[in-house]
Amino acid sequence: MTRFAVISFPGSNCDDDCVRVVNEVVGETGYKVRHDERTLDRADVVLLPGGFSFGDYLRCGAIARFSPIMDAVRAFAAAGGPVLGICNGFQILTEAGLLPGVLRRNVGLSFICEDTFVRVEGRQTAFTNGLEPGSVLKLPIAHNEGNYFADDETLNRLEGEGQVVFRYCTERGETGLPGRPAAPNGAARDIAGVSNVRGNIVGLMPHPERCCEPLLGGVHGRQLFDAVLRTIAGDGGPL
Amino acid sequence: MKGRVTVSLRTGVLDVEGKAIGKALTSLGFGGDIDVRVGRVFEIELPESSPEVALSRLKDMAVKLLSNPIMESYRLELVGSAPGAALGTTGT
Amino acid sequence: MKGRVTVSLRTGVLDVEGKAIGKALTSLGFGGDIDVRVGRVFEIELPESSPEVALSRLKDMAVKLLSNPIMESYRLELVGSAPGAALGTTGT
Amino acid sequence: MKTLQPPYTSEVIAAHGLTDAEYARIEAHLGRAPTWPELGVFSVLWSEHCSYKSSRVHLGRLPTKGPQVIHGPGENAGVVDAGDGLVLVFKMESHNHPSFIEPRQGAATGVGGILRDVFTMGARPIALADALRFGSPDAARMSHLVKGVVHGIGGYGNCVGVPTVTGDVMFDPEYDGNILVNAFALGVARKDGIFLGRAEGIGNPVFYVGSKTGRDGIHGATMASAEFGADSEAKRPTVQVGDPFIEKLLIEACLEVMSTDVLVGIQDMGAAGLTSSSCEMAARSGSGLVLRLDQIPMRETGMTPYELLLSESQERMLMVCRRGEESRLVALVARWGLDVCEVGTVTDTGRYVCTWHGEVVVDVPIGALVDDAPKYNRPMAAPPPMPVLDLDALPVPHVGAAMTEALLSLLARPTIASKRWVYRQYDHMVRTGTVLRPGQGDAAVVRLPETSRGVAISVGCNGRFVALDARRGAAMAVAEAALNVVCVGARPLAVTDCLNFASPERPEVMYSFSEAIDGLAEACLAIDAPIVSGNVSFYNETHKRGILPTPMIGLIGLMDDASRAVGQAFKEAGHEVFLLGKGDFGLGGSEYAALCLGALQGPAPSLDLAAHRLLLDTLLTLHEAGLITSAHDVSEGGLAVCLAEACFEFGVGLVATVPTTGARPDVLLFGEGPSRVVVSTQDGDRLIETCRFAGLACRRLGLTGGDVLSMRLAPAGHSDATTTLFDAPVSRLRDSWAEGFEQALKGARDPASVGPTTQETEP
Ligand SMILES: Nc1ncnc2c1ncn2[C@@H]1O[C@H](COP(=O)(O)OP(=O)(O)O)[C@@H](O)[C@H]1O
Ligand SMILES: [Mg+2]
Repeated sequence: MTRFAVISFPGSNCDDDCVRVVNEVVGETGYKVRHDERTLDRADVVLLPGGFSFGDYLRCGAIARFSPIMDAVRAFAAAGGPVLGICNGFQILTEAGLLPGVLRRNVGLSFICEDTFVRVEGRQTAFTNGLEPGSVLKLPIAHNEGNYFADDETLNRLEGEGQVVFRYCTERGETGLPGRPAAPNGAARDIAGVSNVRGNIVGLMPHPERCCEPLLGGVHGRQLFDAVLRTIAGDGGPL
Repeated sequence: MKGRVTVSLRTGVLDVEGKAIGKALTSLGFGGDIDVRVGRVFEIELPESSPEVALSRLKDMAVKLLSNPIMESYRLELVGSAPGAALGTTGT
Repeated sequence: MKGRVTVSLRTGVLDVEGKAIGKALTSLGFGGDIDVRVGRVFEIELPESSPEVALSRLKDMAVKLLSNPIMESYRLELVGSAPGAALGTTGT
Repeated sequence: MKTLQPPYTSEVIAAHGLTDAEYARIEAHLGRAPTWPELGVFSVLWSEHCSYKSSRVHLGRLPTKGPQVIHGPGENAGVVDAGDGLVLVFKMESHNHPSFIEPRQGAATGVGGILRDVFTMGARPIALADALRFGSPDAARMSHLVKGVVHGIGGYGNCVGVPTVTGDVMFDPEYDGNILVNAFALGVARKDGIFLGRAEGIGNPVFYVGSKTGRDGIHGATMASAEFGADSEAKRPTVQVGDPFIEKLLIEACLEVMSTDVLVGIQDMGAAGLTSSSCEMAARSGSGLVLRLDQIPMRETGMTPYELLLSESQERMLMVCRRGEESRLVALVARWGLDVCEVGTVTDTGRYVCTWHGEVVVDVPIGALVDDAPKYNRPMAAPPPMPVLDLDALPVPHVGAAMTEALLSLLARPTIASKRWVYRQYDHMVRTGTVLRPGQGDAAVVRLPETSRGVAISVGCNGRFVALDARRGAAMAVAEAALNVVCVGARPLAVTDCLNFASPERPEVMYSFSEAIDGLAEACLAIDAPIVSGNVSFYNETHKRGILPTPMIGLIGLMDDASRAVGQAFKEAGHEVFLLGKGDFGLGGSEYAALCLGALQGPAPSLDLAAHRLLLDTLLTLHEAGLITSAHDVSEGGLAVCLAEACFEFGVGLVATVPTTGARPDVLLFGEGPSRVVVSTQDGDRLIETCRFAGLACRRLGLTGGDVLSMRLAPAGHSDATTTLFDAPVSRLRDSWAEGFEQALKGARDPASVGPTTQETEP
């Protein structure tokens, strides 16, 4: 059984969802690891879930990055372990410097909860291993700060290195339609998710765990979980 | 010229953000029980005019839009010139 | 003593909120095309010490927690004493 | 607030919301004048909000019993059996006045409060809903209020991580001076894991858990019971601020503590804060309490006993711990980084005693505070009859283009338009249990955790019908909520209410309140769904102008298989569409009349509860047989709007033919009334058969398909020519509906451009 450690900050509110999906839908072992612990308890995969880690009244994730468990996450990632930050988890990874850029407030200045379409981009990462480049996934978002930002130099480098993992797009996979940005939150170059250079750390704003069952209106999120299982099994991928 | 409006919570109003930041600073080793109050600053380009006119314009903005009198008070300053009592006023 | 950290967006970074407020001011009749930049101020109670020590403490807080250099810069002041260059520093 | 000594002036007494007679009763109870903190304690516990002094004589007529009921009204929230050893805990509450003063914090703390009512019973909150009533969008401050309220609800629920899965928003100028913000929360617990607000076990320690106490909302409870007037400005500094992050910690900490055996009882500090929570706990157990006020964690310096007792600081709980388990409790709570400290002891004196650094500052019999609170049978008088709509004075839009225009205007009305702008700001998917999201079905459906079953939720009430006929209108609110729940395929289980009315001191208001109670009772009995929790909010008026009486309903239902939940939209081409039921309908109280006349005129349509029950039962039978592919009840905007809404989600059109009944086309299309549903099916014959067998009226309207919605009158007499009432691309209708809400907030819609002026445009 592949062990998924789900990091639980006091204000995480998608930690239970991630654990449940891993255990009941994906059929592997999911368990919570509290923010104040120091070891990951034999994790194969680390998930940083959505929520409001420490209330996030300051920048999202700014306080969470100092949690004791983050040292263990850092070490795990440095050893090549697959780490996925979802929504708040993505914000924490950028604040922690494990991923480039930062997530700013949505351009419309309001929270957005809705389905979006994202296109699989870039190189294969631990969580997109085996996914068809250019394929379109329907994944829901729910955030107030998902507006990906980095300076142009960084953005160019990310694109050059294939570190842009997901881009918001239309249902048919289009981006950059004139006058109609695909990103609902103003994200630079429609970026919905990025990875580190090595490809074992991925962060994205949409919530794959919310769409792994037909009952909840979609199953595309399941693909990220299946991808990392392939990665763990040594079936291609960046590890 | 430039004006600055600083809006902060009135004393007594719970500052959830300040409280969270104070706690975080403590856990980062900056000492125990750190009192933090958080406010917002608006830096606004104003048309050239006398300080009095500029300040009254700024005050108008603070009252009508930038602050919520139920919970917040504001402080006005003209930037560039030395800030302080002479060119600033406060209100609720 | 008290310190003040003002965090604002770096020049060149689009200030969406400032834009929205500028628009709102325009619609309230304050004139067209008003440039507004929004920042946050943290007023922090500090243990008594020399201004140098206090400022370096404040800087530490600003760098570690209160600002994110990718998009923000900060300004430090000690309150009560006359603010300004002598006792304040800025950074990113 | 200064500490005053008796004797108190009439102004001081009045400022506490007490009449001179009530004050005299206090002195009689005590045998002396109350101390200053005692006066504060009486003022909040005897306020309308806490004591239900004007409503108690009527509330007893509500049906509250049933085999499914585990705890009815009287506890923090109602508890009903959901089978499989699970119970559902739910309640609705108002935060109208605070939201009018500070919309964002007012609405946010409303959500916080209703969540605490639910998890204080040991239940994990799984869903929120919000029922909102606003004035005309272009009334003063209104768009600010709408934005603030929605922002506040979203900001709180999103952070706490409880999905806001449905709601209801209506606009009417009668709410201009007094908006309604009613929040509903639903939680789930194990049947043996329910906790009650009891202070039992002499000598057991009382603990305070959560945020520190500040001067927030002092007099909030009395404020909520006082009407607005010129001095409401002066009441402003009492705004409470919510901290959803702390609430999230409280939920986790409390549920963790409740999974052990250290607790005897637990209660949140809601309105009237520490005072009401502690007194209610002791009153329910017939015990007494000693509280050491100086031990309370304080946020500010110089706080007085009076302030500590009356503060409405948010995110605080009171726990009675089993003696000997103190250190376990403290350790469990401290792990979540929350303040926890012992502040008192349970006694057997029947008295409420508070000390301040060893000195007794409050010593009153708890019975006097709670059970002997004033109870009034206030005078009632039927209001003068409402004006009756004169159809002849209302120009009929010509069929065709003008009728399309009328429909477009109606679809753009913020009451009818898409509420996406609202629910997009709410995380409605967190907890991975939302099966039918806002906008998808007539009711929301969430998965009952750890089962494959579903819970359906519907909230609402059309205050116009209540204003026209309180009894009928209130019954219609229950009937519609039940129908919504049945439309998605669930069986109604139980009801919560939030009764929003104007001043009970006006006889016509009290009369409508009493009538509404009877209407609720009749309807709940007819559908076998008892009322298990609720809330009364009086004094919803400004300068003597009352709101539309609005007994808001929150109804939950259960379904065996959540994956069979049915939405409101036509799924694909080729399904047959039927209108089920033949409820009464007309333009009285309709949105169309509001659009054209801007004034409320009657009569309200009549409601036949037996016929309604038949509709519900038959619809459930059809669901069980798998015959329904979509179901949407006919409500605001009438049949035309109902059909249009069913076309939107999947962009599937319909050509509908309605019989020529002689009714005016505008009545036919836009008339409103209960007990009608539009369904689609893949097996029309079996549907007809089932309805015929049940004795339910069932009329075939047409076949789904195409990208146009069109309604025609069936040929009259011998002619075979149909008359087209209107004919419009679904996309055009949808644009108007999709943008209406935001347009209304922006004020971009020119009021002069809507309404029956379209008459002139017809050739
Ligand atoms: N305040 C709200 N919060 C969340 N969802 C809402 C709110 N108001 C309306 N909705 C959603 O919008 C949809 C349409 O609402 P409404 O116009 O009242 O529907 P109907 O026409 O079925 O009565 C519903 O699914 C409802 O859940
Ligand atoms: Mg409805």
